[in-house]
Amino acid sequence: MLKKKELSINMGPQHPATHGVLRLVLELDGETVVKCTPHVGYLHRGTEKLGENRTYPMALPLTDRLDYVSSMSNNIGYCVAVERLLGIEAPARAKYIRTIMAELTRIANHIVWIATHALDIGAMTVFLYSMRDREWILDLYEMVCGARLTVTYPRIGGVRCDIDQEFMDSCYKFIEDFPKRIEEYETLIDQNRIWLQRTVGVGIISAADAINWGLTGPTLRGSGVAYDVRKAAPYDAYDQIDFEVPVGKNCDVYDRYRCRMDEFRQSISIIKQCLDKLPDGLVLASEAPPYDMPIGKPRVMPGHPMGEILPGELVEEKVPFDELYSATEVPKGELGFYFVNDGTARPYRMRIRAPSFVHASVLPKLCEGSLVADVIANIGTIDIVLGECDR
Amino acid sequence: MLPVIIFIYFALAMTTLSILVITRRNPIHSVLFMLALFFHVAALYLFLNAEFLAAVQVILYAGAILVLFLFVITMLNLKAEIFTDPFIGEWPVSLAIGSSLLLLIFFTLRDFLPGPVGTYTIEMIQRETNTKILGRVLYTEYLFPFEIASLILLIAIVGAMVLAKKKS
Amino acid sequence: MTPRAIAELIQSKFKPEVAEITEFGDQVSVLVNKTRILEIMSFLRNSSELYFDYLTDLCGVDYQGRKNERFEVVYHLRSILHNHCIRIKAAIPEKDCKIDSVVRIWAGANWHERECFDMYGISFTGHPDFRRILMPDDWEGHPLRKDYPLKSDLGEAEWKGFKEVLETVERNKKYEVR
Amino acid sequence: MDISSFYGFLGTDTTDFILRMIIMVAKIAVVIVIALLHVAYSTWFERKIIGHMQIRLGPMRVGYHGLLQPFADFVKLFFKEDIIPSSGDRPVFQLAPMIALFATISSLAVIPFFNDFVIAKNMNVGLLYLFAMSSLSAYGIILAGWSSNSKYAFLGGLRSSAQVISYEIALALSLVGIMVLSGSLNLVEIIEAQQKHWYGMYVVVQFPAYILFLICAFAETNRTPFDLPEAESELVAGYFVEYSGMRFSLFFMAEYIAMIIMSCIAVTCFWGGWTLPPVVMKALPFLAVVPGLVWFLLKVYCHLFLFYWVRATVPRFRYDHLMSLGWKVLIPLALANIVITSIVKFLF
Repeated sequence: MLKKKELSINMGPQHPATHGVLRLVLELDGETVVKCTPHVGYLHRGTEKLGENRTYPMALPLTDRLDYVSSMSNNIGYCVAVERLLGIEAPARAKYIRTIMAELTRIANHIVWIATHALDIGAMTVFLYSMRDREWILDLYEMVCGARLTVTYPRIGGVRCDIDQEFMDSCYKFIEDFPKRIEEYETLIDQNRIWLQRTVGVGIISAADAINWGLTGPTLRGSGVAYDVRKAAPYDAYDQIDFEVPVGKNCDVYDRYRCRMDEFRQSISIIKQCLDKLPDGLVLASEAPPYDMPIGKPRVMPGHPMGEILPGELVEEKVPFDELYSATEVPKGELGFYFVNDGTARPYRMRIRAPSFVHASVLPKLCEGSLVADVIANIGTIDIVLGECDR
Repeated sequence: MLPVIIFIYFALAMTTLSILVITRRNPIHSVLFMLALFFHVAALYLFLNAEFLAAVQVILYAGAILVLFLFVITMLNLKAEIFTDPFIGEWPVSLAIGSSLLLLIFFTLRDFLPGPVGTYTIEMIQRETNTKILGRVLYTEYLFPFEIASLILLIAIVGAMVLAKKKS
Repeated sequence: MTPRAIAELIQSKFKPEVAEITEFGDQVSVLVNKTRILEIMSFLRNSSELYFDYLTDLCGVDYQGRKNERFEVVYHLRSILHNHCIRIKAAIPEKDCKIDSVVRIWAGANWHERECFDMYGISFTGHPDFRRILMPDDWEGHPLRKDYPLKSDLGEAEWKGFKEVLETVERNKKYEVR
Repeated sequence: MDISSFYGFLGTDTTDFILRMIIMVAKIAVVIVIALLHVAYSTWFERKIIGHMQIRLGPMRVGYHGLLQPFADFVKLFFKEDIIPSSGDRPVFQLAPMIALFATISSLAVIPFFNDFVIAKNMNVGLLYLFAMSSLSAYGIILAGWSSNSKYAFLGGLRSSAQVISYEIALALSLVGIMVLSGSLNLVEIIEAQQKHWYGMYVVVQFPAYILFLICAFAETNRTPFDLPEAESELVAGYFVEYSGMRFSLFFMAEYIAMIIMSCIAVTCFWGGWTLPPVVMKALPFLAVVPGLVWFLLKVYCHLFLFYWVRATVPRFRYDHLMSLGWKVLIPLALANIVITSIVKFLF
C-alpha cells in the first residue's frame, strides 16, 4: 500500500533566500512545513578565539566581520564594552559622532533588510530603490574614514578622526531627503494587498514567547515589548537624545516590518538632534590605548602562577578576574560583549552575544505549521546575517 | 486514397499507443503515450467533421483529466514499481479472454450497417457550424439526459469534497 | 532592585549554594553550585520581585589551571519588567563536565547551550536537541578550551578531511574534459 | 484549417494540394521566425522597461543601448553545455521543453495578425484550440519538474500544474461572454463582430471579463504576481532549475511566446484585433492608410508592457491565496459575467 512520507527539502546553504549560508532542513507535507531544523556554522571563523589572542585594539577589526551589513554598530558595541572594562571615558564629541554613525548604520542595515525582505516576497523594485539609498550612506562612511563596508572607524576611547563640515552638510541633506525615500518604499508595498496577505498574520510570536526565546531588537519590539538597550541601559549620547521606541501589536511579520520602517524615522530624528547638538572638543580620549598596546603581566594574587602556568600544574586560589557584560542596540538587536579580563591587554574570554544567533534559533517555532512561502517571509523578518550568527 | 492511408495510420498508431500505455512500467511514460493517444483520437474526430469535439477532447481529457493523473502519479514514489514485472502471473488467461473478445467483435463487424442519414448532414453542419448544432441538440432534443449527466457530475463533486474534508 | 540586593536575596534564599559574590563596576556576579542550578533558576524566573524573564546570554568560560572547577557556565539574566539584571555563574569541574539544562525555563537557552557544549565540551542534561552547532558533527575537540591548539599540530601534514577531498579530486580526474 | 475542404480536394487535384501545402509551410515559417524575433526583442524590451522603472539602465553593452543583447544571449545559451541529471528520466527530461515550446508556438496558428492573415483561416473552434494548446503547456512544466529528479523542480511542477488547471477554467469562462456576444469561436469572426458596433471593441461592454482574463493570463503564463512555479526566492527557479543551455532557453521562449499569445488573445477578443473602432475611423479617416498590423502590434505591445509593469510593481502571491483567488473569486465572477451577458443579449 501507499505510505505517506514527508518530503524533506534542504533549503540552503546555497539558496537565494537564506541570506547567506543558513541551511534549513524542511520536512514538507504538501506545501506545509511539518518540521524545520536550522543548521548554522558554515561561516564559523572563530572570532571569539581570535579575540582572546589579540590585544583589545587589535581585536577591533574582527568585529567588522561579524555583521558585515552594519559593521559600524559592531565596532561601537565593542568599543563601548572595552571602554567600560578599562574605565575609559570617551569625549562628548566622540560620543555624539558615534551616535550619528550608529544611527546611520541602523538606516543602512534596515535598508538592506527591506531590500532583501521585499525581494524574497517578490517585490523586486524595492530592492533596487533601497540599494540606491544605501549607496549614499556608504558614501558618508567613505567621507569620514575612507572605507565603505568594513569601516573600523570607532576606536576604544573615541573615534578615529573628526568629521568635517562637508560630512555635516551631506548628512543634513541625507536626513532631509531620506523620509521621501521611505515613502517611496511604502507606496510600493505598504498598502499592497499581496504584501499584506503575505505578511499579516504570518510568523506570529507572542510577547511572552518572544521574551522567553531571547529575541531582541525590532524582532522583539514587533511583538509589543518596548525593550531597547538604548533606553534600558543608555550608552554614548543616547541618554541626551529624545527618541521613541516603536513597538508592534499583532506580533506578525507585518508589525515587525512597520517597526523597522518607524525606526527609519526615529533614526533620522536622532541623527538630526546629534548634528544640532554636536559639541566641540577632542574625538579621542587621552587615555585611549594605542595600537601597540603593551600586553602586560596577568594580574595575579601574590604567589599565584596563573600567568605562567606550567603543564600539569594546578592552582587552588581564585584569580581576581574582571568581568563585564556590555550590551548595545545594534540594528538587529542586542549585541552583547562579555569580557573576562585578567589584567593583560588581551581578553581572557571574549564572548559575543550575537542577535542573529538567537534569532535564527527561533526559526523552527515560527515556521512549523506554516507554508513554504512563509518560511521565506520568516527568514526575512528576523533579519539575520550569518557572519554574526556563526561568528 | 490519401484519406484511407491517413486513417490507417491513425488506426494503427492508436492501437500501438494503447498497447504501449498498458505495458510501460513507468506510469509517467504511460501517461505520455496516453497523451499522444488522445491527440490521435482528436484527429479522428476531425475526420468526422466534429472539430468542437476534437477541441473538447484535447481540453478536457488531455488538458485536465490527464494532468490530474500526472499530478497524482508524480507524487508517488515510483522506485519500486519501475522494477516490478509489468505482467501479472495469469497473463496467458487474460490474453486468451482478450483475443476471444476481439474475435467476437471481428465477426460482428461483418453485419455492420451504416445508419440512415438524419437531419444533421455534413452539409448542414458545415453551414451552421459544429458548435451551434451541438448546442442546439444538447439543449433541446437531449436536454433531459444532459441535465441528468450534470447532476451525476455534481454528486461526484460533492462526494469528492466530503472525502477531502473528512480528515480535518 | 540593585544587583547587589538581588545577589543578597539569592544568598539568603540559597545559603549553602552560593559560593561567592563578586562585583565589577555596577555588575554583580553570583557564583553558585551547579547541583541545584535548575532550582535557583526557576526561583529567579518565577518569583514576582525578581522575575528574570529574559536570558540575555549563556556562555562558558575556561579557567584552565584551577584545581577543581575548570569551567564556568555564565548566565546573564535580565528582567524586562523590572529592568534589572544579574550574572549567575555555575562552576563545573573538568571530571564531571555536565550541568542541568535551563531550556525548560528559557527556550532561548537552546542554542546557547549547544554552543557552550560545542566550544567547551560541557554537557547539558535534559536538553531537547543536544548536538554540536557551529563546528561540523565529526569535529574533534572543543575549540574555545584554553588547551586547544591555536595551530595545527599536524605540521606540514594535511588535515584528514582535506586529504579525502584531494583523493576524490584525483579519482575524478578521469572525467575531466581536456 | 477546415478539414472538410481538405478532405474534398485531396482526391481531385494533387498539384493544388501540394501548392497549398507549400504556401502553408511558408506562412508557418514566416510566422514562427517573426514570432521568435519578437520573443528576442520582448526580452530586451522587458529588461529595458524594468531597468528604467528600477532606476537603472538595463542592457547597455552589446550594440547601441544593448540592442544586440538578445543575440548575445542566444549565442551564449546555444553554446552552453547541456546538462542532464544522471538520475533523472532522460527521455522525458529532453522531451519536456519541446512540449512546452510546441504547445505555445502552435497557438500562433489561429491568431489573426492582420486583415486576412491567419495560418489556419477557417478554424471554427479557434478559441477552443487556443485553450487546448495553453492547457497542454502544463505538461512541459510538470514533466520537467518530475524528470529532473530534484525536489525544488518537483515542487515547482506541482504548483504549476495545480495553478494552470485552476486558472484554465476561469480563463475559458471569462471569454464565454465574448463568444455569446459574437456568436462564434472563430477569431476572425469575433473581430468582424466587433466592427458591427460603433465602439468596435468588446472591452467596452465586457470590461469585467477583460480584467478577469488579464488576471488569468498572468497566472497561465506564470508571470508575477503568479510566478510561484518559478519563485526564485523559494524554489530557486522552480521546474527548470536543472535545465541549462538550449533546453533552458526553450522554456524561456515558451514563456515569452505564451505572453505574446495571451496578449494577442486579449487584443483579438477585447480590443478589436487589427481594426480600429468605427467611431474613430469615421472621425479620423486618414488613419485608414496605416496598415492593420501596426495597430495589432501596438495593442500587443501595450499588453506586454503591462506584463512588465506588473512584474516591477507587485510582490508574489502565496500558494493558498492563489488557489482561493482562482476558485473563490475569479470563477464565480466569470460565471456571473456569463449569466449577465446572456440575459442582456437575450433581452436586447
